[in-house]
Amino acid sequence: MNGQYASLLIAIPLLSAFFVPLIKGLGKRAIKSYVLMITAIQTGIAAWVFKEVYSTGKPIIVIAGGWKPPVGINLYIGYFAALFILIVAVVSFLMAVFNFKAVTIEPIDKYAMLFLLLMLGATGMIATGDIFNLFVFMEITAITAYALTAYNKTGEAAEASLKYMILGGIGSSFFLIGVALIYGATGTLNMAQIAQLAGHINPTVAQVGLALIIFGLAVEAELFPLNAWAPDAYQAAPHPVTAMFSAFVVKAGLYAMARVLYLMSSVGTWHNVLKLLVVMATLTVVVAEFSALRQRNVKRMIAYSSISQVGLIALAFALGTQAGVDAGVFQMVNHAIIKVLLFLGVGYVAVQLGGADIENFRGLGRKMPATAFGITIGAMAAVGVPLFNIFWSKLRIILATLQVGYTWAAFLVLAASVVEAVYYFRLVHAIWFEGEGERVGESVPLVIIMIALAILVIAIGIYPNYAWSISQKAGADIFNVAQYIKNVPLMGVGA
Amino acid sequence: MNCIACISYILVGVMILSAILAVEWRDLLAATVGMAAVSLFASILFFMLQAPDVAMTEAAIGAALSGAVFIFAIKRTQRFESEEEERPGWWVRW
Amino acid sequence: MISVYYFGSIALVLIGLYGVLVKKNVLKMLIGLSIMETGVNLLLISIGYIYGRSAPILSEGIGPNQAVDPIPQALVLTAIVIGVATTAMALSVAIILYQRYGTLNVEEIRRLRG
Amino acid sequence: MVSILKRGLAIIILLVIGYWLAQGLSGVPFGQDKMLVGQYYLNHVKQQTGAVNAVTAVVVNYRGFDTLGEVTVLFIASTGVGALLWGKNRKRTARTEGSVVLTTGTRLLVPFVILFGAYIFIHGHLTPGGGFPGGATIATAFLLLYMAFTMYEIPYKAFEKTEGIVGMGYVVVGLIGLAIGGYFLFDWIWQTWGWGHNNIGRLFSGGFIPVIYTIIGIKVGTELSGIIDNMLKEEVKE
Repeated sequence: MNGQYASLLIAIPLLSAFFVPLIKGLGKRAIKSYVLMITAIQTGIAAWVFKEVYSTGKPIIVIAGGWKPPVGINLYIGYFAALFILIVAVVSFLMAVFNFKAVTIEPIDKYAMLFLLLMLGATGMIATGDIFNLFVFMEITAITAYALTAYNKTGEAAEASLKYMILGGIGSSFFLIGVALIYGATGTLNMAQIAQLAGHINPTVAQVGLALIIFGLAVEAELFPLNAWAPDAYQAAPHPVTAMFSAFVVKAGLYAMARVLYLMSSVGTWHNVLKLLVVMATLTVVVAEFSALRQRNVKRMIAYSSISQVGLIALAFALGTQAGVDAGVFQMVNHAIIKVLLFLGVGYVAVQLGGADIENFRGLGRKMPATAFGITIGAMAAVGVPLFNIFWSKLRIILATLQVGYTWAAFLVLAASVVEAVYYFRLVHAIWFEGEGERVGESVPLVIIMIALAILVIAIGIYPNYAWSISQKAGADIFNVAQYIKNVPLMGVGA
Repeated sequence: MNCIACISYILVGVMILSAILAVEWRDLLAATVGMAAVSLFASILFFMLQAPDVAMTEAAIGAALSGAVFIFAIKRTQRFESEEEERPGWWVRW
Repeated sequence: MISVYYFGSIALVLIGLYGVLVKKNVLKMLIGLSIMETGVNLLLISIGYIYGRSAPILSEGIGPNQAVDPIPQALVLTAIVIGVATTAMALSVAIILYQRYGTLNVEEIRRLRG
Repeated sequence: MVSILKRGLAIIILLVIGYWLAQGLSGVPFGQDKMLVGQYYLNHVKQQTGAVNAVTAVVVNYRGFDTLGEVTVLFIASTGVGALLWGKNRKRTARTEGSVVLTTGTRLLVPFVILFGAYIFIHGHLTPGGGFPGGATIATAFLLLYMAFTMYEIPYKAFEKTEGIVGMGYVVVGLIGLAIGGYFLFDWIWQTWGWGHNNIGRLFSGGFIPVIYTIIGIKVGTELSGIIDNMLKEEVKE
């Protein structure tokens, strides 16, 4: 098949989201099944793209409208994008299963549309090869996320959504100013061409533009001064949406940040921006872990833990070395798996027992043993116990940090991990050794999903080489800008 | 300095003034009108910068519709910022 | 010496940012955001402007070398629509907030803590 | 006092940001020719797309992917507003009928306003304007109706369906391009079929630009009027 058919990754979710108003009379179950079907199709296409990219070793360049870049817009589906599009699709599929249990608030048809478009936005952000197109997809993701955060229509949900919106609005304005500066300096919007020209432009303009773009993306990527929205939104959003936020929305922001950062790596003032990012990322880790320590609501606690691990990924990307980027990608994959597992488990408990407060988790081992098992595996993995997957990626990130010479950052991250261990083991203790309870029925499909994810966690933990080799390829895709420029068939306008 | 430049200076000045007023006015309805005025002046500036498409879009969407949507939201909430939260700023007092 | 258009757009961005950071009324913050977006749009268009050239509509008498840059104009068209979409979403959230809390003051709307 | 301090601090921070931005902007001189890709567009727009208005060609044809995303953003906004302000039994609560001038004027003007909107979006490839202002103009017509008559409601169910169908139409046009020309959003009317090549500057030219702009115009019009409708209706307790 022709590589251009990869544009179906964008077309199918759009088409099906636009189709939802026509079938809204069929009832809730029908709409949820429809979403499940579409996400399954998306997973199929994503799997095909993944296989194609990894077997041929060549990226798929989708050229929209037949205009060669930089005249037209292109999608660049390389190793990284293929991997993450697959993760986005699979997570959406799993959460579409979870939708049957977790979402009961009307209007379901609108929820279905927003759900599909959130998937679309993240896919587009990861795949695009044009900096303004990145902005458009970022806005698609962000506006869907605002709507889904407020979807429960409680006061808390609206409050969280408003916080997110205000930060996101400032961020997107700054991003656009950055794009304007870079456009003014280079005369192009295509990422590959910007990378080509980056060495020749005025370093002040490049520095200001890059800093503005990073600032704008930091809202999506939940870095320290701009992540005030994140715990609130995670807590207030519907449970499947929370898992999606943690598994791929934030990843899309991080990836976009890393991509733009490394595109500009030939700019003279690049290292100043890197230093700033290292400080921001380390602060994110530390602040989030200490905030997590005093949470009573388990969903919020895991949200903070998610933010801290995202900070870890950002730290890895900000090192500016090949080893750091590879480790960051590995951590992204592992983090996506365990956060889906954790948020699925916690969300399911919240649905069954009415709330995610820590009280509901006492005696969970007796009430819902399978879910409790899943949460326990996720918690152990998140802490970084050896033989679970996060252990390897955390180790590699810390080693990469030490290599570059940021000893203080490595030390702070390790200290934060100790804090993380404290609250996760408190949770595990509450689950298995406190309280009493009757058996509550557990849904079979969700238990199967949780067990499968737990097996995946342990499998990567025991045998990390395969996942690590994939991550290395994906990391090289981000880090090796010269290869990126070579892969995009620029038609030689101007330069 | 020819006359076109004078016009642009005046327009930018008035635009900034209405932006300040839109942010400072306590009556939200008036502030919305100020915001729409900013959009309108910006749209004239777009026209002077040889962007007629953008000027039309800004006038139709930025000034008219987004102002209307703001007014509907004000109608469903409250019109004034509440008393204790706002004291006159140090550079604009009235 | 900075151009008057650049000055105006930076001023709009800063005034809008001031509104968002300092004001406590939700609608006022949204007005600030909206002004900021207008400022950004003006900045983009002024970057695309070229002295002495006319609008990029290539009808009689206007050749390819007599028109201003069309790309920023296309970008701004997109940005304006995105701006109004964000504003509409934000306002409906503000309406829900008012229904649940009875106020629009962000200092009083603080149930989520931690 | 505290508030004044806070304001002062904010203003100082803002001035720092402003200075920083100005420094960045000083490297991007105003009014100079900085075009690279833009010049390519201007040189080739007539032969390659058949549109006279270069902005329209860039929006719909060269960077059509952005526009697809933009239409999606508006769709999300309308969906999101609908989802957030959802209620089982919602009615309009306006009580004051419009004045005689407003009602008479509205009755007279609405068809013409809609016609004008349609004119704007159909002629997008020739004159300034296009789908977005055209659609907004159409929405203004419905806004007028809402303001003039307290009982007026748009047929929102039909509008929702139209929105969906028209949006699908856009994607389908793109997919036809994928099937015929091998690229998503390929301009098959102009480049494969070659319609209107000797018609540049008149209405029947521009490839699929008029088609797409009609789609966008209808979509924007219905979506914006849907947003207005949702904002104006409130939950009524019987």
